[in-house]
Amino acid sequence: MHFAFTDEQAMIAETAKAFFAGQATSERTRAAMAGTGVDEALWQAFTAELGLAGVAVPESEGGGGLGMVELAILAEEAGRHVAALPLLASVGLAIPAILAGGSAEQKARLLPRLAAGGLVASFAEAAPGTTRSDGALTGAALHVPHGARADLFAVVVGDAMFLVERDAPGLALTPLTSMDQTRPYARLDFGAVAAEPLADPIAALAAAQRTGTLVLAADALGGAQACLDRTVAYAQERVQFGRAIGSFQAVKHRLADMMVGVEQARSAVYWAACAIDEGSDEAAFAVHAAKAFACDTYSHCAGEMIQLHGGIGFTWEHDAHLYFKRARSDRTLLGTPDWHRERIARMAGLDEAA
Amino acid sequence: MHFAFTDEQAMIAETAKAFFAGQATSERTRAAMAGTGVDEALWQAFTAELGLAGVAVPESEGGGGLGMVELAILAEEAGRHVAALPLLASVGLAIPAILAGGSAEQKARLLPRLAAGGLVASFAEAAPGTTRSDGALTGAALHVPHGARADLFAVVVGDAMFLVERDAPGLALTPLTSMDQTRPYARLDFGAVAAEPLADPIAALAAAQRTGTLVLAADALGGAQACLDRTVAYAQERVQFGRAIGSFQAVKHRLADMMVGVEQARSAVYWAACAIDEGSDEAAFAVHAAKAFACDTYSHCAGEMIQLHGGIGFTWEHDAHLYFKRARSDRTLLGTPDWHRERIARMAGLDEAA
Amino acid sequence: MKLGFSPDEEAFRAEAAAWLTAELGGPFADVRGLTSLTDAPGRRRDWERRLGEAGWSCVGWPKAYGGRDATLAQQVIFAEEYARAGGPPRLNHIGIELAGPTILAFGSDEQKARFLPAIAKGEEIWCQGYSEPGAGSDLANVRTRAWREGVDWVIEGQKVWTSLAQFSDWIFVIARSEEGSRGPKGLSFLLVPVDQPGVTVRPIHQITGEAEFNETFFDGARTEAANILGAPGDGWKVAMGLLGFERGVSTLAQQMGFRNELDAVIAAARANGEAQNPLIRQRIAQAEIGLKLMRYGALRMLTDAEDGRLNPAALTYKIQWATWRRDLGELAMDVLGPAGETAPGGDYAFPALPNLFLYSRADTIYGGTNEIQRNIIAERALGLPREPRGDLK
Amino acid sequence: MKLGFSPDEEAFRAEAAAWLTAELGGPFADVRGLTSLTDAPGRRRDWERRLGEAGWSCVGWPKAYGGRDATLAQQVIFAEEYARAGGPPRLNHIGIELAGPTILAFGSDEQKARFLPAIAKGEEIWCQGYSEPGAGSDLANVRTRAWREGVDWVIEGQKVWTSLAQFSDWIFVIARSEEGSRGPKGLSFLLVPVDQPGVTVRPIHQITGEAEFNETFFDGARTEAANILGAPGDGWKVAMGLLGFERGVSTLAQQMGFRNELDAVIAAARANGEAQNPLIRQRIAQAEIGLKLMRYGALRMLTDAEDGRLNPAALTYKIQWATWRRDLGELAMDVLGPAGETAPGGDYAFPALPNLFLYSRADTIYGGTNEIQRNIIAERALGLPREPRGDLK
Repeated sequence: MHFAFTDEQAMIAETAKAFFAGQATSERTRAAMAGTGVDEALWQAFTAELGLAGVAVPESEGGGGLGMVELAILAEEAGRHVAALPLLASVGLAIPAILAGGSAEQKARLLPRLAAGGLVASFAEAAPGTTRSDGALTGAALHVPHGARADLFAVVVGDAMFLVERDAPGLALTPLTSMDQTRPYARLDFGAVAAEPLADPIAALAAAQRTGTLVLAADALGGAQACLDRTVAYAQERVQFGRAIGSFQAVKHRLADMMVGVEQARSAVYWAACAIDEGSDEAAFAVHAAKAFACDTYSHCAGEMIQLHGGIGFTWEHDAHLYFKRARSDRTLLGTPDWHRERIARMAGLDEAA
Repeated sequence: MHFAFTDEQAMIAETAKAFFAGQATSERTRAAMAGTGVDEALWQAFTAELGLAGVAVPESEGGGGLGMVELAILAEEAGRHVAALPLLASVGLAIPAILAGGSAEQKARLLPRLAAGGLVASFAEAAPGTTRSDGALTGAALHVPHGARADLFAVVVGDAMFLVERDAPGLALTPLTSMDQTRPYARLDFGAVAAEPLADPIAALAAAQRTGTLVLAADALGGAQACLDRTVAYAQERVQFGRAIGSFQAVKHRLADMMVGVEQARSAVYWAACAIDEGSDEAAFAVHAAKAFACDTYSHCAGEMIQLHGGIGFTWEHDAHLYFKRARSDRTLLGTPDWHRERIARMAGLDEAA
Repeated sequence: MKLGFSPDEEAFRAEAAAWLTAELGGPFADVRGLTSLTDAPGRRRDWERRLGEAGWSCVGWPKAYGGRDATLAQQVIFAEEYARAGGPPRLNHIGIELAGPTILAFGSDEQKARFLPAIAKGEEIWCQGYSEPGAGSDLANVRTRAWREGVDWVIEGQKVWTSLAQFSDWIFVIARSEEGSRGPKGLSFLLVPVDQPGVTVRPIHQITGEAEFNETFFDGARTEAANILGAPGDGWKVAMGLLGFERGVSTLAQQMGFRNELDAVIAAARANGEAQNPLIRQRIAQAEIGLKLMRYGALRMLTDAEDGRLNPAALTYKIQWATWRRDLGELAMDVLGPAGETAPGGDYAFPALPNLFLYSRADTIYGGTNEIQRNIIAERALGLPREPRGDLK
Repeated sequence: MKLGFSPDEEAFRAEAAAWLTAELGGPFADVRGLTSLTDAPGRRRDWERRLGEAGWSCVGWPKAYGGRDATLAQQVIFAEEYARAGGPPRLNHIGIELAGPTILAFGSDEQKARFLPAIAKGEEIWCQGYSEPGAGSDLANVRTRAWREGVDWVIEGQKVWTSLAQFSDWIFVIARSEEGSRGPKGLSFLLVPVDQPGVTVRPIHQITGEAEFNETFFDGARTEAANILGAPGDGWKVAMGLLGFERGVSTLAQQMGFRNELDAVIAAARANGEAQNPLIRQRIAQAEIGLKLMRYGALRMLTDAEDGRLNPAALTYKIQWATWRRDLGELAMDVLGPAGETAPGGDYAFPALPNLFLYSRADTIYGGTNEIQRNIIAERALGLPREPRGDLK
């Protein structure tokens, strides 16, 4: 029992911190927001140069051979800087799906390119009514994260999962104007599109949901921490009524409450990551807890960030809205906090006989 | 449209304020708490001397001929002093039941004595399984407010309502040690007890629920206001860190939030009272709203009262716990805030087709 | 205590409803049902003039200044009927709710005669110059300067969050008129024409993608010496009086807008099934309750004001509605799910409910943040000690 | 990062479990499963001695002072097994968690040798004399005085909220030892025997009907000159150090108690059908989450402390558990309904869950109110400016 980073993990955290702080600047993120929500240079550096997209892919599959703790570290730092990367879509969802549910051939064909970043994938839950016949999908997926940038889609239809290529005939891709421009949605319409089944869709779906949920929770943790840090810094320098606003007790107490939340979110995220890595019985519970708690904390902290900044926090030019909108996106994707709590209620035995 | 007290109502409010402030002292209330939860001298003064128990009973039935606004005024002031009176049981529940659902003979026989206070009644919801045959009740009622002091019970069994006398053979009355000692519960066990049916049980039940709920909401309003007022006074005089604690911004903001709640509760209670008196379409909605909002506000304010008083607020000798416990009782009786909100959700058309 | 209306009042209602229905069903059908504060400003200016012409602009004001001396009940009725008829947001709401009442309270007879009828007739639109960059909610920290030069006041400085300045004819400005003065002393309350070379209005882009607010720059701006409310140096007193003005009967019209927003949330919840989610049901019920309590709270305050009593509960209204609306925005998004996070067009411009989610974050900030409101409640209504100013020790 | 335990650690677990099961299933079966802090004090004193005898009392302390130099993982395991075996609340928890660590940090070698083994052996029970009537959370406002008289310190004054004083042998007292000193200056940290004519302990009745806390009066109480921690006048520094001590591994045992309370709420909800109420389900899930996050938060802080890092997140623990438990009390009552508002006997003494509802209101007050905790977090962890003291301006 040693609930702290190993030396190697601490080094990865340092590297990630420096990387995102240096490169995921507000200017570059805003430039990416005007397009597909991907800072291509950042993605290139993250994947091809540093090899971080495959951090949790086994070395035998061309990845870094590390685990969920390391992935959570990266997602936390990306979240701290609201980085414009397809981290959730490609690294959090598509890679784990293919890794867990792909055939040996599919893995060999796709994982190295996904890990190297040359291929970007996303994950799409098909809308009700979507069907497959003769190997082709007909229907739609309404909200596909980073869908307009993805080259490949892992599409869930009921209990099955399929790979669909962006260029496949019959696929219509509509970028959607999205509140969170760092992770914009696209709509996919399948008009009898060729779809390649994954070998083990049940395993693929479980891995994608678990890893994607963890990535969102870690993103929320990093975002909430940034909201706290930036608001503390502002409260220390901003003078109102002749005093730094951070000297007003009501402001102090609200910042303290943010920290209470953020520190719990931190425990939650790394507990969940470590529990998955160790194959603990608690892993499923921990992932639900991390998502529910970290996303609630992020929503709260991002709202407080705007409020405690006053008018400036409500302007487009200030970064507060990037966090506020990403907090909403983190919250909505892969199950709201209420949904995850309901899952925990079931695990707590509430449905057993008295 | 004139949403303020008439001169007569203002006079009643002044009278009630002075009456409870002068007589419903902490000492007398605590003496009553050790017994049946009734300050008999206060009840005597309230009923026989001032005739206030029959305030909303028509003059033709021996009452004051006024309405719900006046009753709410009395309940608010009683709540402000956590007065040990069977106001809910006898005035809020039993009298309206008999008034609305009693036969002419029942009304003539009972209302004058109930209004004069010589007869105290309560209201009992029979537990599931309670039955009536050959004019006699068999079963139980588990939590009857001020049951140990009542001479008469209006007992609801399904859609029917019956009058049961305290001295009736077969009635076993067990006083229950109750958290709120100003309104203690008793348990009734009916062993083939003679039960006299009310003429119109549907009307009786509706009137009792509506009036009783309003009385609880008004009690909660008065209690919440007292929690605010007493905590403000304490914050002005109590010095910590060399300053009155009421000068600390976090304390100020929390007291301000209490006031925001109390003022909304005040609007809610008198809106509901006035809507009943005017036969407004909104009356049912307003009563649900008043109960839900005022009881939530009271719970919040009573909790804040203890917290902002610090250690002293947690002692038996300080009155904070009288409010805290009565807030809980107000909240539980006649439907929790959640229950009343669910009723409002139905009224808001949530179950209509899209 | 009485919540219903008398037959005379109902007759007034019929008259108002008939006029409003005729206008908004006829010549002004194009502005009927608008909800944005910034849409169709030209036509909404016409609409202000039409209201003024017919004496329906400021019904509670004295007849002498263009009102119709309406009783409170009549004002309430008019607000209800205005909303029911789909009347658009009032372009001149700052003039009607803030500038007008302040001039009524602090202006000379000449000033009242000069400015009030022009507001009531819809001829002059107003905005407010209070907040400054770096000063935020702290009115005493004003750095905009003003000094006398011949027959004029000259103004130098910058205001921010000047809502609707782009459509306005006049702006009221708090400026430091005594050199070297600090804090609340030495401020003056000036009425300044917007359309002059010394005034520049620059829009501020908000998190919604819109630009409703502005920065307003004063660079040698001028106004006549007479255009000061109160004496030179008394600006703080006037400004504090203004902050104390409740928005009056217009709150009821505002609430009709809130009603529409809540109805839209309910409709969305019914459409996508969230209406059957017990957690959502609780929150919708709480919103229903909050909306009613705003209405009846406003009626209490207005009744007291009509009777000549100042009810300190009025100080709680801003925080109530702002917080209610912010909560509604979150509820709307929770109801809508991911669909709420996308917009139909290519521009970054969201439909009403997602826009509410974003916009309502400003509600708890502008016009006095929730924090300032809590200070005001604690100090003025509860009598708690003032927060010590750091610079006045 | 590692959450599991090694085979060696599991061997330690087996050893601890075997000993605990044998004792609590055998000679100490009568104290097994106790939850009240005040029940069976005599037998719980015996139990402290038994733990000390076998070296299981303060497993993380140095062997030289009666501990067993256990690693963090071993301490965690012992806490888990202690709870699993139904060990009662530690009668000497103030000695073990507060007095002992403070003496370890600030005491001389003589003081360590004199006091620590007696705590570890369960021979001397401690309580704390911090709060005073009128001073509350404000340690700097202490009015209890102490002065030297010959070979003794003499103490005059009054402390309040001295939990367990009725069972204690020693009390540590913050007293003003420099006449005329103000605020945090001139305080001394004294170790005082309770059983002497100059010390009177009087119980305080609480809103639960119980009397766990006390007022303690010092009327010419004496202690030897050597019984001061730190130098005379350094009491503030020592006291602040003490406030900084996290409760350490004992938090995990505390959490096992919370687990039992939450299980009781779940059982009640299943029994009366509230477990199917979606609103209650959400709140139970939130409690489940909060409990786990306390556990893993504690493991993070303890790991950091073992590695020699002070994690400021440790400052958030008090507010977490106190608020969690207060929320659980409200949840319990909402689950129980009116049945929760009645007690089975004639005395005003409630079963565990209603008692939790009442008692937990004290959790957010004693040992530093939630408000004081937020100040501490804001100032020490976030580096925000200190709140100005009124009397030190």
